[in-house]
Amino acid sequence: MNKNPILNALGETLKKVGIDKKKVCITSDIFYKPEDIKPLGVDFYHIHRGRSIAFATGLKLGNPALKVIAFIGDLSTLGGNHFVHAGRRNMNLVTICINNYIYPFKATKKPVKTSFSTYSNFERPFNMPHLAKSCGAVFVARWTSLHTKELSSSITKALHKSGFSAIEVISPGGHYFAGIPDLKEEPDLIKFYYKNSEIKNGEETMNLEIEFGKKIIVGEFIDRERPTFIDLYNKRLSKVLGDKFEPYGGNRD
Amino acid sequence: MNRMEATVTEIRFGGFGGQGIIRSGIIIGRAASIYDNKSATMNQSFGPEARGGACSSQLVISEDRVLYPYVIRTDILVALSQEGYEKFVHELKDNGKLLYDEDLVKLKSTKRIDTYSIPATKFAEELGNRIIANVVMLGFLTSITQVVSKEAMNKALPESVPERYVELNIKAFDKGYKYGIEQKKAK
Amino acid sequence: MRANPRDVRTGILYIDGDVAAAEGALAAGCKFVGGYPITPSTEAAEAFVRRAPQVGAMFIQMEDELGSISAVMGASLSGKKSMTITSGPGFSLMMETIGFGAMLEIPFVIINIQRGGPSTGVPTKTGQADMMQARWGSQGDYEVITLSPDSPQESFDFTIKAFNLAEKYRVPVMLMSDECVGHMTEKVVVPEADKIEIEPRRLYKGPKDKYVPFKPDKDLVPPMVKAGDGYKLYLSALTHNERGYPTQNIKNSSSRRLIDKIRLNADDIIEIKEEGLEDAEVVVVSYGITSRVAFRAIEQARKLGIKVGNLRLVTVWPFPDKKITELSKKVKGFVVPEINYGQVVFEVERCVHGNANIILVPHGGASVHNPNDILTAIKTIVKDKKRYDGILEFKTELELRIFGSGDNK
Amino acid sequence: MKNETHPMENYLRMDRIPHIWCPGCGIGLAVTALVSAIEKANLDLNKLCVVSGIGCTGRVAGYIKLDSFHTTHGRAIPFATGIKLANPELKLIVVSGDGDLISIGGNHFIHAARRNIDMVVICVNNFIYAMTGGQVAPTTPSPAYTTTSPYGNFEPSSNVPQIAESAGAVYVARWTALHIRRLTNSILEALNKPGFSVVEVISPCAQYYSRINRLGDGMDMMKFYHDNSEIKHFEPTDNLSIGYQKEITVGKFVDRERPTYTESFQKWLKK
Repeated sequence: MNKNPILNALGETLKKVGIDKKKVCITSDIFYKPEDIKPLGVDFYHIHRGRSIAFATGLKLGNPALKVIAFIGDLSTLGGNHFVHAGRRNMNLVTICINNYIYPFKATKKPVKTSFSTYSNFERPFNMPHLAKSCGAVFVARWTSLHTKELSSSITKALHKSGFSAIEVISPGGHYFAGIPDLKEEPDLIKFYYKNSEIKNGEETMNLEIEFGKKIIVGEFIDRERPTFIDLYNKRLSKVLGDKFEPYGGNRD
Repeated sequence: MNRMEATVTEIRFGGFGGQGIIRSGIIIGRAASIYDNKSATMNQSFGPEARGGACSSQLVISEDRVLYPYVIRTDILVALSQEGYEKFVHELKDNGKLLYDEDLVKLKSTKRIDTYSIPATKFAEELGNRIIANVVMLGFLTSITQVVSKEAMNKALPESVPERYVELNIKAFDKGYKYGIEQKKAK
Repeated sequence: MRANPRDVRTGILYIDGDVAAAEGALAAGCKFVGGYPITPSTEAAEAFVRRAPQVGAMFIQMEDELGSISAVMGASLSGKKSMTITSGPGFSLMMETIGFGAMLEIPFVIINIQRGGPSTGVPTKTGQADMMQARWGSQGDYEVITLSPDSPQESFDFTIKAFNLAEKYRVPVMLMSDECVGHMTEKVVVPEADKIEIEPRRLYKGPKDKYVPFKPDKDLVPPMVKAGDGYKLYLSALTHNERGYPTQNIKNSSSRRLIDKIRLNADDIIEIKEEGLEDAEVVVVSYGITSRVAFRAIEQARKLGIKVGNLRLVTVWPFPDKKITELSKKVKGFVVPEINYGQVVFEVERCVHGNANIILVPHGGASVHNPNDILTAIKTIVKDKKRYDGILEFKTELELRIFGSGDNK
Repeated sequence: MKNETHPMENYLRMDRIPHIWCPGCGIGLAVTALVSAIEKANLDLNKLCVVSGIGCTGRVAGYIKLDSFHTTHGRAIPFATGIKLANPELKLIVVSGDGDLISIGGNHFIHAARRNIDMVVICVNNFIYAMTGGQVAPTTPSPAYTTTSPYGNFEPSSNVPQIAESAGAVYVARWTALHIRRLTNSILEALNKPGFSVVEVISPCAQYYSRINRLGDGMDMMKFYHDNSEIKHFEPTDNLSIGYQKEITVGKFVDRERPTYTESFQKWLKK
């Protein structure tokens, strides 16, 4: 049992998913400790901030036989562009966006403070599922980190899909916080989000904005088919070059 | 700055984008360096200046290794546009050779330099495609200046153009070459 | 190991330096390029992408330079020889990831076709002012290898060499070319594949459960494994120990080894081309296109009876400290021409230890030196009886014309 | 004739004319529309800034006689953000190309839209990187040829209005370089609207995109726009992707209200 609920869900998934664990690689711009990662039995790459998806793109193109899961924690700052373009290309990756953005909720009574925004946060967060859908993701879901079973099931689906999948996980990291009167402990906060969520599978992504005082809508929203980058590459090049072209498969040895 | 190599020929091509100005430099450079066993360094204009409007390329041919890669005082200027002529004629050496398309360039002065004219674009049109005017000019250049051998050009030309245009290009080259011989005799 | 005939376009080609670098990469077995358009390097990417599908290589034009170099990191760890192609502004954007690559000892090559700067600068004209940035542009302490070609032929040869060094030492290797070489078209001889020596990936061969990711071999370089081979890798660019696990104990980390694997192997890595150094009274130290222009001045000086030695830095980093120090004890002085206002010349000064005079022949970029300027600098060294402190900066003919003689002599 | 002046002389740096754009290029038309809109908007010219990135369209800032900034590649929007936040009185106009705004600048684009920073972004989309000689762009439709897609582009292309809408822009429109009057109106509306507005201008690139793909010159492209563009106001942005030589849907797609960054900031400050 992993202490981190998301890694825990991922561990459960990998046990049952029916994919060779050897071929699974995790890239992440969030730091996870070796002892948390080792039990998963997969390759793990801790990438500098914001470049997890770009790195994962290289890993996947370097060896298309790999199943690459890209954790991103910093979509809200550095890596947004790679997300948008990997979605457009339909790069065959599973991205798990850890949303630790800090929202003001009614229950907290006072606005939330972070070290950067001393006057509390007035910026609006992304509607990540909507952005993911707009840029072309084939599978889009959102859960809080306490929706272990649902999250695990979504990751399973994503791993079996071919194309760009985006799963948003609402999981505020406690140590980023300062000055929330009612919610001092991290688990409390996660529970708070869990309680304030509502499952609406298939909801229009446009309506998934996380707003002050409203429930967070979670669920699976998009599940569609689009040819992946490598599919399109092979199709186009075979068409133009004919027999001269050997479909790209990387080193499958 | 003066070029210190004695055995160097510097060539400048001036014209418009789309006239094959850069390709001309490549063909002669290839002929000289691969088949005539000399050294030839080709440079071209880049950036906004290389688009749509004016276009130029420069070629330094030497018996030894070309050390300074740009032209300093040109021996030969090939002008396929009025602008190409006006912009570069000043860098021609005394008694340098100016080769130009007589329908596209109007000379302002012939002092100091040797001039050779050819209706290259007209010839190209007669052969069926004005796009090969530069190759007519290359034939003319080869016979007038002998900076490369005809044999080398005969080998380099087919390698430098799409296969289906090889025959047309050879015709164009020969046309220019012959015209050059006639002009030389006439002089 | 020899090159794969499928990858090598054997023959005598007439191509520019950018294309030659792309051909060199293909010949070296490069199978992945992540790139982004930037003048004057784009021709290299264009040449690579045309050939890529026929040799089983992948080219992806990423959304920016941050993306392209990050993808290169991933592809290299997947087992593909990988590179990116860029110029000044893109090179600056890549810096963070170059440090990442150095830290995780990822073999990869960067082709930097330098242009005039700073910032957007003169995109279509030449410069050599990224040399210091190439060395330590990313944060922290690390070593890299750079090579500087002076012609399309060398662009081809040195790109192969760059890949070989990258694989051998698991280090970022940069081909510090420039616009002049990149856009210059010349004859390039591409040999038969079996004449091209290729360094294979340094793969770990021991038992799977005994693999320790950063445990070095005798030459201080650790062997690698590929992603997805079942080694349960844990790689982090945090300061890490042999296992790859984060540590704050610098003594147990790889930090020192990142430096040592280059410095202690410097004799094997450094390549210089020297000529006429035995009895030289003046030595011209140069690299890249400048060394070619400088050679014209050297020839001329010799005709005047001056004993000039020629020292070409093929690898600028690591720098040939020992060689320069040794020479400094014998010669009157050094002339260092470079297309910037003084970068590598400070390295020369460091190694000369005040033993000889040094004249910098600077150049603001957008063109190459006038050989006459270098010749004048050579003559000045010979004439001078006095020993100067520091570096004497030479005013070129052009600068004199524009700014007057000033207080420099 | 001597006394005749160029009608746009007050707005252009006439000393820098002729401009560098090739014959048949549509960027000049976008500039004309922008200048007309500025003229109609009747704004204080001293409070207007034009910011451009790198590329052909990046040169726009260099020709407009306002406070104008030619910045680094992809960074026009964050640069403009800085100006706006330092002095909220100023009106910011960002004019740049598809490569600059959507590819390398994509992150800034979506974040500025998310924050709803008050600025007008004019994205001139010519489907290609023209300044560097014709490389594939995220907007290049499949299977168009470019120098880095020599076998035809196989990547799906970006749908600029959709990205803008999903990231949070309050005003999104698209016109071709042919719809000069409507384009002018859209820019005018955007200038008068607080918040992040995006106006996409589909523009011919006669020198690279058209030449590589054999689509004729600028006039041929204009004719193509004439025959193949359809005005559909408030069309859902999902339907706005542009296929190769396929119909182009133009119009005003989004016009909504959201508090701008500065407004939200002020509100929080008061709290």
